Amino acid sequence: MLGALGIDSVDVLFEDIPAAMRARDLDLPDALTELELAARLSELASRNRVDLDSFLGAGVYHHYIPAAVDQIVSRGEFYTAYTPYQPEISQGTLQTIYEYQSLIAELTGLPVVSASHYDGAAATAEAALMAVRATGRERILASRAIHRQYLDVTRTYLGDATLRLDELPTGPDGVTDLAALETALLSDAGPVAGVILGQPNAFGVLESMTDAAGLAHRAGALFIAVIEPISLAVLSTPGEYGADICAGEGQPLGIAPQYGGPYLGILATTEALMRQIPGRLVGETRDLDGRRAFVMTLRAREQDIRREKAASNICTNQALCALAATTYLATIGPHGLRDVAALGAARARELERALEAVGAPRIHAGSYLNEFCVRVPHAQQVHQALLDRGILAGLPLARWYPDDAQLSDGLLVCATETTTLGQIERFAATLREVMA
Amino acid sequence: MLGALGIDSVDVLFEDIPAAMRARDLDLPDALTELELAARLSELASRNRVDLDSFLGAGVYHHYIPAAVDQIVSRGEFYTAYTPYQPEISQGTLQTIYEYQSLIAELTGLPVVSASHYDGAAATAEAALMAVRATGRERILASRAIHRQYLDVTRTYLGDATLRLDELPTGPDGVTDLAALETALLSDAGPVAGVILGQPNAFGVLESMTDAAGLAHRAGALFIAVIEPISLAVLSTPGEYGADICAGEGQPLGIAPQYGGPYLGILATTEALMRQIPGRLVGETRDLDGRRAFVMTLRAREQDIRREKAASNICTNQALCALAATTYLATIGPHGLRDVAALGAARARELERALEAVGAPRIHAGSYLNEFCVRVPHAQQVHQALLDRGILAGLPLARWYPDDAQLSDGLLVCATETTTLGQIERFAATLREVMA
Amino acid sequence: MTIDAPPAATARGAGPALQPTLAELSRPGRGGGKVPHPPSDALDGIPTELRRASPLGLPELNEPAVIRHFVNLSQLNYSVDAGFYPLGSCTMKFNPKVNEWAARLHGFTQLHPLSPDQLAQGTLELMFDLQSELAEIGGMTAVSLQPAAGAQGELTGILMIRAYHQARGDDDRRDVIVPDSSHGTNPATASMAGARTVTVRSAPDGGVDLEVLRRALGPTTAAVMLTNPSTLGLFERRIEALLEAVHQAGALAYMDGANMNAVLGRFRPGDAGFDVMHLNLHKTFSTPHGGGGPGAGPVACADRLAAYLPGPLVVRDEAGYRLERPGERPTAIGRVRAYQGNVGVLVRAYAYLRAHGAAGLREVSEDAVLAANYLRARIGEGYQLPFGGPCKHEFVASASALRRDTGVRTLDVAKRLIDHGFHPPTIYFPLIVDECLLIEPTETESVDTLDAFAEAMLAIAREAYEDPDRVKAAPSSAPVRRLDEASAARQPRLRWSSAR
Amino acid sequence: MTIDAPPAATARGAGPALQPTLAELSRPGRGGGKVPHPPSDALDGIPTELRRASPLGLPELNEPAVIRHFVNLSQLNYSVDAGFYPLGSCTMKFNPKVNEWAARLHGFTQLHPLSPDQLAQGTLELMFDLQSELAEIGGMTAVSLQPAAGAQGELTGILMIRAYHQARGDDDRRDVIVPDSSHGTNPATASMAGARTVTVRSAPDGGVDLEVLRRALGPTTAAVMLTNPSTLGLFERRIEALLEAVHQAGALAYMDGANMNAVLGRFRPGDAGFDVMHLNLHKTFSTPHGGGGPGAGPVACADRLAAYLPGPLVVRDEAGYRLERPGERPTAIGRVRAYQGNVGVLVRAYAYLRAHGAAGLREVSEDAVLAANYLRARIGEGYQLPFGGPCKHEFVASASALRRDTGVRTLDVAKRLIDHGFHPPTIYFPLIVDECLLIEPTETESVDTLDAFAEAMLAIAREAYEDPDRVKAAPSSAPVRRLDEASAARQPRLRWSSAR
Ligand SMILES: Cc1ncc(COP(=O)(O)O)c(C=O)c1O
Ligand SMILES: Cc1ncc(COP(=O)(O)O)c(C=O)c1O
Repeated sequence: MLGALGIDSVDVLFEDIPAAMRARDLDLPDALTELELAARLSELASRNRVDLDSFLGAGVYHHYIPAAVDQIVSRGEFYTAYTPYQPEISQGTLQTIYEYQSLIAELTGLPVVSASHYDGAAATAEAALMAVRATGRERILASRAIHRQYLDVTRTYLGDATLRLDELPTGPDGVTDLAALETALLSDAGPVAGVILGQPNAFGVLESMTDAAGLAHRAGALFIAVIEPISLAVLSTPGEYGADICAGEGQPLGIAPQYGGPYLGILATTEALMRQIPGRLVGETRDLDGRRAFVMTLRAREQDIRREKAASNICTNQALCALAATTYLATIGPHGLRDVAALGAARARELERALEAVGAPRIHAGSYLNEFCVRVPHAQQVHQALLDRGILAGLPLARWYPDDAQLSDGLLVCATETTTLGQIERFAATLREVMA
Repeated sequence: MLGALGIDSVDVLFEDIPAAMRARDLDLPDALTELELAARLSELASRNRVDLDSFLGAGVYHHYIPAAVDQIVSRGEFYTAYTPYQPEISQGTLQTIYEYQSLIAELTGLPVVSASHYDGAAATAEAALMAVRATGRERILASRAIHRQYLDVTRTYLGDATLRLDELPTGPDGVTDLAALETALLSDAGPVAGVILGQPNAFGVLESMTDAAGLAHRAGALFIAVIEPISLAVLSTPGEYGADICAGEGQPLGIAPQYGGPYLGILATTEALMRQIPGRLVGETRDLDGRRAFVMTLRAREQDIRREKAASNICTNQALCALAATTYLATIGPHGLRDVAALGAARARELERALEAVGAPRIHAGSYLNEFCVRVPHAQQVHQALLDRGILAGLPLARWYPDDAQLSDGLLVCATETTTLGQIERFAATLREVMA
Repeated sequence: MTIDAPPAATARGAGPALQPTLAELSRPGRGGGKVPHPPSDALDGIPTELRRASPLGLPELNEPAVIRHFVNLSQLNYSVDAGFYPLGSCTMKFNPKVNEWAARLHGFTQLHPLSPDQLAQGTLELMFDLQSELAEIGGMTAVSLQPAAGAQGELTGILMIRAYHQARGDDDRRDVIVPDSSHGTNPATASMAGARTVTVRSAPDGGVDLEVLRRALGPTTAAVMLTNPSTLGLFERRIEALLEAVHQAGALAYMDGANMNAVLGRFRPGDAGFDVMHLNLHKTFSTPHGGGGPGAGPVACADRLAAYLPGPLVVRDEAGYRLERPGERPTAIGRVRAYQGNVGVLVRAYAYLRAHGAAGLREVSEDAVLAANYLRARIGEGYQLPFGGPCKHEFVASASALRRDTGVRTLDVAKRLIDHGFHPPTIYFPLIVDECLLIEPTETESVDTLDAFAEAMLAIAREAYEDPDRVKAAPSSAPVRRLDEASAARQPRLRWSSAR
Repeated sequence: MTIDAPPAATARGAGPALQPTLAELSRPGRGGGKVPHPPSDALDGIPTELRRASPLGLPELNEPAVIRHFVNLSQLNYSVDAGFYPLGSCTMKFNPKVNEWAARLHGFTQLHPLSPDQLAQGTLELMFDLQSELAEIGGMTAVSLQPAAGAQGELTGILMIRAYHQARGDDDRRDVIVPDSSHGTNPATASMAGARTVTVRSAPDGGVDLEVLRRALGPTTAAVMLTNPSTLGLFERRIEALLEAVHQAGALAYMDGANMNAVLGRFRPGDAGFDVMHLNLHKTFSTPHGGGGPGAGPVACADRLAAYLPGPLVVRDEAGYRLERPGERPTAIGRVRAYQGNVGVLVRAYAYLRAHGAAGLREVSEDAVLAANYLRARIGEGYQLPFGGPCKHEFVASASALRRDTGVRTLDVAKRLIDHGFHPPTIYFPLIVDECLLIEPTETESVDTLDAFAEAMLAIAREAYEDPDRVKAAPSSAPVRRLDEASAARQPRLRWSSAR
């Protein structure tokens, strides 16, 4: 190629970099052959401890992932394609996104679903910004009982300028204080764009979403639900309780925990808000011969077309994770999904009984699905002692809620369909031993 | 479907089974859901100990398998197809088999390669039967230094009737005794159809294949080489030393050890013997429009056409393993293959030095590539003691050669490109400790 | 170098394109980076005369080229994962993905076949359980998992029968009787085992002709090999009399159990009196076919043959599971495989068994037989059905009337099915049926798929009358049209020329 | 239910067929067997009013149907694994397979993001090393691996810049200046961060017009965002003066480093004076694009901004590696992700980095730039090249003459490329070039492929003169022809109707 270009060194092609700015040699570890690289990476992977009996959830859950899911997402035709800009040769990606939208619409009861956001937290933040855009208001109310990280990210996204986020307190039963919500909606801190509650909330407790939605709507605010998708197989849906937007983490739908990502930010809304939703949308259409086909649509909301007026800056998203979720839902089916949700609930009740019996009772009275908080004296030390015995006893809450006395000795624990009765027994027995 | 057939129970369709012969309910373990099945299989897999530093080879080797290989053989389009009876929709399988044949021809120096046999042992047995067919003679001479299991299988295949297999002795240097071969060829036990030697042989020692081939040919016998394919990157090829047939185990070419299979029986021969070779052959041809395409050919040798006159009964073969080998060779390339062979040899020489230094010298004087026998007093106990310390010290030979005093304290050890210097040091140090 | 395939350029949009060969893609200097370089003196220990003299002319490619090559080639294949594959006699059922996952578990794949038993307890337990469960399914006493395929299972069985007769001094029993409907591996196996093959004509109903069989049986008969259900998809109705005749003649009965998918939990060959059989795990137990293999063909036998099974079997004692030791069962016929069998295939079959259990396996056969009978009825609307029903897991149809009336042959029908998006059935097999189509839908196909296939078959039959040349010119939509098979055989080109 | 797609029957032979939707494939009672059934009282603890009232109308399929559906859909896609994908600005290089293997290792995938540090030492070490190595590549001090994509990296960087100005009491700096050639995410990011976007016109040579920029800079300027090399594939030649002007105005310089594939080991933005940048791991470091994502967009910054990086970073102390604790770096702008980032993507990027080392990375850029310049010269034989060379990793061409002479537009050229077996380049972007084609070959393509692509482009140009309607009717060989995008937007149908 050098010859064809009439040059004798590739250096010629880099002469546009000012001499003063040319880099010195990079100081990086030596290149490895694939054999050596594989050994290095195996060794790193084996240094992680993933063999404990884990009761840790808190927004990310260990679910069984059918083998079919990995077979599909490992297909090069899917994972080495990019954004389907050329629909004629991208019907695979386009149809799976359309199917994803349809499945999540069915699950959430909200008809308009975007093709994916970075994660549940970013989707929540985008939902808040969406409420701001849709209402022209600048204030968001969010329950303190949505995941801490989601609150953090939403606050980061809202920035420091004109937008503001106020937290709503929870009562001793673990449920968001709706009286406080009512007061906040009427306060003179400014009209509220959106109210955000989680279902189940960050303590695993179930909220009165219908009531909260009613209060929000009466004040002209949008109601935003932060959901966990598998729970929607059995819990009332955002569509049913009148949410305007729902956001959530799609990780439970066939995506491994992998220390934080890639995950799947779910974002869904009503027909009325369709043109406000950020991110990709795929729609059905026809080709010149009348064949059904799929295409990216309502593109005028996106950054590459609208630039500074776009609904969001999102470009690369989490499409392959959406494909994993689509494959997961197609494989597990409606009955399977209900079984997953209900079996997790059943195991969690076993867990509650077992822990209570050894002196670790629940903290909150509110009902729960598959995750709840227990009180354990010296929670942090007990947690460490259990770790040493091969048990990951959920999340110590003091670190995340340092100012909350009720939670200072709290552990947030969960069960899923992968939790065995044997693990529960061992947890309880070991806890008794450690606390003694 | 029952309705369409006008029956109300599927039992009607089984009435052709005589009543007296209908089976009672099967006594099998209960069905498992996929989640439970995955847990059971993970548990079984984890019960195998594959974390030791292993110096065990003896015909099956731990080589690095580039990740590309598994990506390709995991494609449903390849592994869920069957024999390419319909070439118009099987060009994928057909072309990869043609490529496999071409690559193995290049490696072995023999132009006609069958599409795969069950394993190296079955290929050796088929080679022996092929020699019988081609020469009309009924006696096979095989070095005792081909893998014991290959001798066993060949003996089984030759049956007990008219065909007979005689073993050739080896000298103290580990090399097949060519004087004995000469004598055997002339003995009055009957004319010899084929002479089989391994290269490297079962002790890791390199044979004088050219000389052996010369002797065989002079007696009108065919010469059959049992080869290890990676060694052919650096060792003289069957084509070069005049073998008529070569058989070998293709496992080193990108196939995991998996406790014995599936592996890849390599079988190659000369143009002259093309119509004698058992198993599938794929050839190049054209379609009606003149496009190059591939098709199964010379099918008149196969069982589905020739029935009792077929060259072999083989039907299902090891095609996917041949695909793995094809992908492996394409990925690793000629330079890479040479590196694999030479690096194994280099590590083996380190291993020899290290073991010799702690008092475990080689048994044989013959040259070797990457595997050799060492003498260790109380080999069997030492082997067990090393196992307890996480080292799999090759193969104790006494079990396989109970009548051979030279080998009673022998261990057959090997190194490959995956063997690290650290492992070699630890082996030697631990051996010293254990022998003390 | 010329690339005869159409340039990649013209075809991708239109579906997968033919590909150049690896040799044509090779460019000097490409590749590398997979393993470290050896020291330069690595081979100094090898005498020159033992070293390779000819250049190692393997193609040089980098990983992107390799991946693209094989991904594109794969798309030229028809596969069960992409469509209906009613290849009779082959049981192309769906291959559950969890089985693939399991077979790739590090603990299974990295185990060396000569590992001491203490390191192999996981795989040994799996094999032990599988031996027992296959014995239960076959109604047999003992099982060897060694054979790599059905044909190797047959060879094993016939060698066991020979050993049995010999042990009784019955040296003259060297004949093996097979019906003319039998699978080609049966007679080929007999020959390979050094036996004389005696072929007996089938009765008009497709079953064994008892009279003919009785006449063939005698003091030199070692065994009768019976495929049941047969390759015509029929259960052998005269089986009681048949087995009695065989045993009365002092011969043993071998059952080719490749078609057990039809009768799981309904019929146990051991109960019925068969002495030995093989099972095709790659058919009945859903291990994938791999473009031709690997499979596994375990042999199960009744008590009186157990002593002859090839070793090593997996046994259990106080210390756990272990392989039989050399010489432990001295009457064994010897190994048929270097090691323990196609273990990766066994893992998949074990997974399939455990996923189904007794009731599930019975349902498999019910569904397979129901699907076959349903499809048979539908295909019968336009094709001949030479044998009465019900069929078992597959059935034979014939295009003889079509051929007579229109000149369109079974081969043409098959090729035209490709244009309709289906893999053709097995054709011209069994050899005893004129213009034969052997169709096996399997239990994993939906009625929608069966209907779509039947519609296509019937549409082709109509088209044969209206526009026979169109059918004869098929396929028109596959990556290639019909091939010149004759010149491929006349002047075989079995590899690229090594001068690159 | 009607299935609008052509029946599977007509198309498989001819290449992949359009597929029915999952809903259309659904049949009541299918599926199951994946997880155990719960006890019947499992949900008794949930008050009725909190339970789902509407039926759960998900499709019911069994695994064979699911696999076949997605396998067939996948074959409707064009992908890097199957062909050349010169999508400008996207760096569609080959994705090495060992990286995929690594990212799927059990120890990596099963690690919960809230695991105590002591359980996460492997991943933490990997992330720590990756932070350091990316900092070295960028010539920066510190790196956050949190951002999930380039756009999120941009948002992070602009928020950091805001925090920096505010910490200095410089509250009025709310303007972000971007050139009109910038990637759309740049202005969109500025708006999202609450800034005012100021767009400046590019100079005729494609670079920033210094005079225009100087006029735009002022006391309200928070930052200038510069894509370098630019989306025109040009290195910003006036970069020294430009950075000086920015800093003199008291503003900070953000570099969109999505195009670092052009200058690895040749140019370190930190050395040059940029204050903060992001890297697109899914471009430069070969992590696959996933049909739209996921990627990762780490942010690297110079010393003065390190305090503002979002937490938690990975740090090392006596006990090993750990995440920063909440509040440990109080000036941090806060999280932008719930957890630590797209770790699965980071594993792949780390593998890529370690496979290459310093010399290898430099070679990557050399090869990418060489390929782009070579292809540029070849494409120039038939298309306009609006800017002078050399280009970096990509280049802009224009079909303006073609349009003028024949009416064939860039869109038509792109669609016709599909018939030639290639993925079209990026078109009509950057917006500032008439009939724009943005072409990025990447370093992993061979000269054979580049030549084949160039030939196709030139053939299309010739065809435009000879038979323009044929070009305008393209593609003719893809699974579908051109789509009615207008009515898709007018009456959006974004899901199947839930009444099945
Ligand atoms: C009835 C029957 N018997 C025997 C065989 C041979 O089995 P294999 O192909 O596994 O050797 C087959 C299949 O091919 C078969 O269908
Ligand atoms: C120059 C440039 N900047 C920014 C981006 C945005 O990156 P991402 O898609 O990862 O959000 C892209 C790519 O899409 C790009 O090419």
